[in-house]
Amino acid sequence: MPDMDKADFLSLYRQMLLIRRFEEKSAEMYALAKIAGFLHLYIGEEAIAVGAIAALRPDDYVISAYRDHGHCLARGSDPGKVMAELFGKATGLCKGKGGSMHLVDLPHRFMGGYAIVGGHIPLAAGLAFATKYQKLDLVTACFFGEGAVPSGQAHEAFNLAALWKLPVIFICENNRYGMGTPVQRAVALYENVAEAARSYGIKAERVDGMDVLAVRGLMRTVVDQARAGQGPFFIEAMTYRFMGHSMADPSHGHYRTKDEVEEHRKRDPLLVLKETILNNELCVESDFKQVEQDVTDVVASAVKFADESPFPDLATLHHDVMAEE
Amino acid sequence: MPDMDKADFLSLYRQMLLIRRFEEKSAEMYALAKIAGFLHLYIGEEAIAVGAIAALRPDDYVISAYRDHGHCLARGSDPGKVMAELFGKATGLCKGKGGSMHLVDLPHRFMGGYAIVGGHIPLAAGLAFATKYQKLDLVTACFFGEGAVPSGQAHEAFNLAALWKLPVIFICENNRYGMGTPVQRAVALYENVAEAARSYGIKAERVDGMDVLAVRGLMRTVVDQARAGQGPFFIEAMTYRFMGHSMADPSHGHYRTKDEVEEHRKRDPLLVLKETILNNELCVESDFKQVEQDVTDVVASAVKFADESPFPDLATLHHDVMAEE
Amino acid sequence: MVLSYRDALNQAMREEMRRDEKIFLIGEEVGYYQGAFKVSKGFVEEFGPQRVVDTPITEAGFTGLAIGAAMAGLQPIVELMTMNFGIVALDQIVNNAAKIRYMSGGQLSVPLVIRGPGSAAHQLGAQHSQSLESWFCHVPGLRVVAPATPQDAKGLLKSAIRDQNPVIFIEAQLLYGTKGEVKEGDYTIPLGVAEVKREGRDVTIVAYSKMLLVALEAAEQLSHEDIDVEVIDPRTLKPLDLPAIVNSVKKTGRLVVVEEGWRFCGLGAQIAESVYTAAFDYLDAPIVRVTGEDVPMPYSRPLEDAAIPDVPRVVAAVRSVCGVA
Amino acid sequence: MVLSYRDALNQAMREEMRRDEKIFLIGEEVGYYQGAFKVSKGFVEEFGPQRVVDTPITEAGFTGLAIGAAMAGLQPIVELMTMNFGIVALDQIVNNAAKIRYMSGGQLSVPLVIRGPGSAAHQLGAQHSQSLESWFCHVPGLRVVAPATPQDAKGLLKSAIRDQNPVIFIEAQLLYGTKGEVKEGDYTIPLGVAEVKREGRDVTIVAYSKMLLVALEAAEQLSHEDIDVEVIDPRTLKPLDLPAIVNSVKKTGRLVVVEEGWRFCGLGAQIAESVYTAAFDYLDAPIVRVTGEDVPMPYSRPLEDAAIPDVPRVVAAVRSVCGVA
Ligand SMILES: Cc1ncc(C[n+]2csc(CCOP(=O)(O)OP(=O)(O)O)c2C)c(N)n1
Ligand SMILES: Cc1ncc(C[n+]2csc(CCOP(=O)(O)OP(=O)(O)O)c2C)c(N)n1
Ligand SMILES: [Mg+2]
Ligand SMILES: [Mg+2]
Repeated sequence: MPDMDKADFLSLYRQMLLIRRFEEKSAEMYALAKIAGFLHLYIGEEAIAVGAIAALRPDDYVISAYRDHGHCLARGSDPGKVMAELFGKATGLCKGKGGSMHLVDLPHRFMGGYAIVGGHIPLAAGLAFATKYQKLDLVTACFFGEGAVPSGQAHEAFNLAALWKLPVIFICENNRYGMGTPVQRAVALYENVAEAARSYGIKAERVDGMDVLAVRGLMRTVVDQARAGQGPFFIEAMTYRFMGHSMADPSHGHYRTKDEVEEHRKRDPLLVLKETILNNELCVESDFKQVEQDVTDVVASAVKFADESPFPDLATLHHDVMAEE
Repeated sequence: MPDMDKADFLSLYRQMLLIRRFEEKSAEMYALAKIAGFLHLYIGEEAIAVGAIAALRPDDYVISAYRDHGHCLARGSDPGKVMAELFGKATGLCKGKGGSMHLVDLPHRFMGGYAIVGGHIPLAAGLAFATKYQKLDLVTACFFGEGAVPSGQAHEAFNLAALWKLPVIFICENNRYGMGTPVQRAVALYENVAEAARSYGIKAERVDGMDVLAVRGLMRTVVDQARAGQGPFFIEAMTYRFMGHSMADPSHGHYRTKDEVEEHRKRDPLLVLKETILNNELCVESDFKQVEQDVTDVVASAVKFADESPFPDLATLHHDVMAEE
Repeated sequence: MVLSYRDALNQAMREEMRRDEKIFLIGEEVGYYQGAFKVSKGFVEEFGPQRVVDTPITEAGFTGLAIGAAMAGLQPIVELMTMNFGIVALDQIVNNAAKIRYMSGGQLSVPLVIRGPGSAAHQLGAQHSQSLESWFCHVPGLRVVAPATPQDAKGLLKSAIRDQNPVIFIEAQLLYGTKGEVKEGDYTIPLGVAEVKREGRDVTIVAYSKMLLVALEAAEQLSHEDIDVEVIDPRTLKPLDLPAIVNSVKKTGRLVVVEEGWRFCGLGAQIAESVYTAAFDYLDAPIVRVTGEDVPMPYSRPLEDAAIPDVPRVVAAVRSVCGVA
Repeated sequence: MVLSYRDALNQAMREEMRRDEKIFLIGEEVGYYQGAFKVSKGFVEEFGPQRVVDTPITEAGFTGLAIGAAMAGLQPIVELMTMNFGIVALDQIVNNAAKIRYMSGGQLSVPLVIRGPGSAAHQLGAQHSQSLESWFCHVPGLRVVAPATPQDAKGLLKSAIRDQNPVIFIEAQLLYGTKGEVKEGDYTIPLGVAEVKREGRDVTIVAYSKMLLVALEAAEQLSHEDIDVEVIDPRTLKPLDLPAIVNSVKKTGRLVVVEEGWRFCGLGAQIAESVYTAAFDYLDAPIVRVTGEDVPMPYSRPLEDAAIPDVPRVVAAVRSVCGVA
């Protein structure tokens, strides 16, 4: 590794750990009924959001599906505001109107989480279309699961992006399952879901989605290309979700075994990075302890902030429906 | 050519000529306002419907888009009933309720023309699903234009057909234009639209859609495979429409030149087959004259039948909406 | 016997699938996962994966496929994981399922049930909390059913499955766990027939699906104020049993219509308009509608509660229509 | 100056596009083909292909793309070749365009116009002849506009383009060729304001789009029978200018609502219900609706004519509401 830098590596580690602890806390809060609705945790997949977003500029666009806490936090959103949104509080990112699946943070160019599988992929093409139209050298990163790949909306967007050479990077988080359906039963060419993009002439590459450095490395190359006007790219990041599909779903059961989950947990992205750091003697255990402590504090105050915040005033129910109000 | 047979070749010629003359007459009748609405002629593309359908059994399913007269006639529908449908008469295939874009002839297993681009492709997968479910050795042939290839509904259907190995043959009539849009501006990988299917692991081949024998030849192989349970196939038949997109559109103009049209007319599928027949000395000119005469008579009586038929009784307006009526 | 709404649906499908091999169930997670809401528990074990078909996340594709299968003689039951996803399949539902019989002049049939939960649960956010029955009801060629009780759910689902028309069958996530007395054995309830769920003489409430429970609770409360409420559940929304409603209104002279969906162009507007026309001279006061608020569903619980009709609002509406402060 | 409806739309877009570079036009055949109905004649020549963007046949894809572009600060005008194709883009329109402002707590805006011809032309068949305004009107977050005259078309389209909300702008194929006086220069007509198109004292007709012309003609005929009809065109369907309608009804005591779309759950039901509620005591007779028949549109001309409101039917409705045989 050429430019190994303690601060840099620790920062990646910290971001991933923040997501991990944030998600664990969310699960706790869900159990306490502080959070409700569908809650999809990003645990196990942190390296993708953190690695990919680390390669972006702050003014690039990011958009995601409903499993979006990780992308939002990696983008730099205030954990307190994110947690407050999950609590449905007035101080939440979206004033409590969006919720877990619809986080939006415009100042951080996080353009939203969307809950119709495949439905946000055309939006990503549109963000990229706009930056090209405006002659800005921005790129758009669009995250989705492998379950979205067969959806018609994804394909229509791939075709438009390819046809018009839009600076959009499609990042497929292949965690092998869409809810309970293994990719083998969802995508005809399941061993190579990137063929979906290649059939539009979009260049595509697979990456180890458990390795934050690998993700960032590939992403840096790809972002440079897209920024230089070479059109879209498709990244298939191989990963695994350690928890159930949502809080309504056990981590294993009908569709996968406990053993399978345990097996994948061995390549926990936090462990993978930590190992690299330790192998290269960049840090010592106490550095990690410090990060752990920091992150724990951040999450704790996020919860405190969310908990102490007020619910939205009922008068706001009809606000933000139309522009004039 | 192994099995050259005069009767066989003349029959193919006759079918293509029937479509040609039928379409020309439809255009005339449109000018006389006997036919209205959108009328999409199949002139120039006859070899595909005739060649492909010649490889089918009578109980196989056929389904098409809105440019459907050719498929319907090639399937054996009574030209009188087809013309009557275009006239909106009670004696039409669909009692005047369908019209040019929505011909249906169940006894001939012509399962319909559909007017939402891409929308009938899932139906084709469904017909094939049903025959497989019923353990029948039937195949389904599904025709559509290259303009439908980027549509999301097409892709969703391709994926399902591939995943479940359905006996459906997708026949893309690549006439290079979707209305006024050349394929180069519609399909990212325009030089090889079959990649759309290959990305699902569907085998695909290109064929000269002006050569009825070539179409039938490929189709025979493919039908055998599908019938034997080898799953879907995608045929890209290269063709050209000699007329405008519909009667509202001139044959050349904004989007293509007269020269281009003339160039393609040199490979008129009728000429191509006739040349083969003559080169092989299977027929003499008088044979063709006879066919021409037959076909002219058939079309004339189709028009007569349509013209003399009554319009639907207004009482039928509310019939056929629901099953019970 | 006492059954949950979920089990009633399960029984209905199970009995019908045992009766007729042409019936199959298709949708996301209906098989090995046992249904996202466990409605098809045990099905794949009993009927096998041929008849309990898990799909990729491609609603347009598999709904279209089911329609095609119905055209070829099968009787599909399509489970939409939630009715919200009907939007991406709407072209198939409206342009194919609903119109194919008519366009073909009665040649083709589409005996099909599309079922799944409509309306809001708790805090699922704007894209997952819609009540779209008014859209479906608008379309000729569809039947729309929305049972509120386990007994109705079972009897109506069996009728829907046996019906030769496409039926949209709207369940509710919050009803799945509710319990009620269900007749023994193989019974059906005819489509298109309302039921008086509570007799009364002062005022009529029309309510369906989840809102029936709200209406009944309101009626109960109002009985303590000496307001005697008649509650009618149309059960089938289209065709609507208008005579049953009008009969009741002729008796009571007052009508409150409750629906969870958006107010503007909601089904309640149609019910009200129909009743005004049919019973203008019997109405002692303008009809009052209690509806969902005209906002995308907010995530935050207090806002969500404010957006959905509840018992106090129905009580207030009844009081107002009765001229009681 | 006298302009056709088509030219009025052309001028509106042209003037706005000259004014603001953020505005672009996107859709099928809008560029080199000059628009399927020639509404964008000369545009690609004046503004270039960057701002007049021809698309493949992927309405979900390019509508979504336009929404994304709007989120990033552009002001797209999406031309749907016909409003029927809005169905395949409906998820984008309803779940994204209409909800993004709300879900983001007001952070994001989607300033977007989606325009194209709604309603039937002549004999286009069941899939191409729909009037879907009631669906769009049902959805919070959208404005819906349907001008009937060239003057309104121009002024309202300019307002729609300047509006910061998503606007569904419904034209009509059969109106494109109609002519009328249009104000000179850069004027706008505010959204949400109805216009009395003809004053009268005996009865009010509410009609919009194509049906306004039918209503005015009926009013003219009725004037010879000494029935003095007031005709109101809401022009904007949502938000509906209810006060204007109610004012008129308070004067005339009688109301006929004309719409071309299907009756059940049509917009007319909502208009009627709103008027009943707001003016119950002023109504001398039940409101009468004249609507399209509840059937998929038949192709045959006599059947089609029977399915669409015409002058005799409106005349008969007015007579009946006035108690004249
Ligand atoms: C159009 C649509 N259909 C169904 C759903 C229900 N649903 C939500 S998430 C999901 C699985 C998605 O899997 P994948 O895309 O792989 O993402 P992951 O959850 O694995 O991150 C399904 C079926 C939906 N939200 N949208
Ligand atoms: C979803 C949809 N969008 C737009 C149209 C309008 N339209 C009808 S035919 C056509 C072009 C189709 O081209 P292609 O598929 O190549 O078939 P061809 O007409 O060349 O046979 C278009 C855009 C439509 N019918 N459906
Ligand atoms: Mg997944
Ligand atoms: Mg074509």
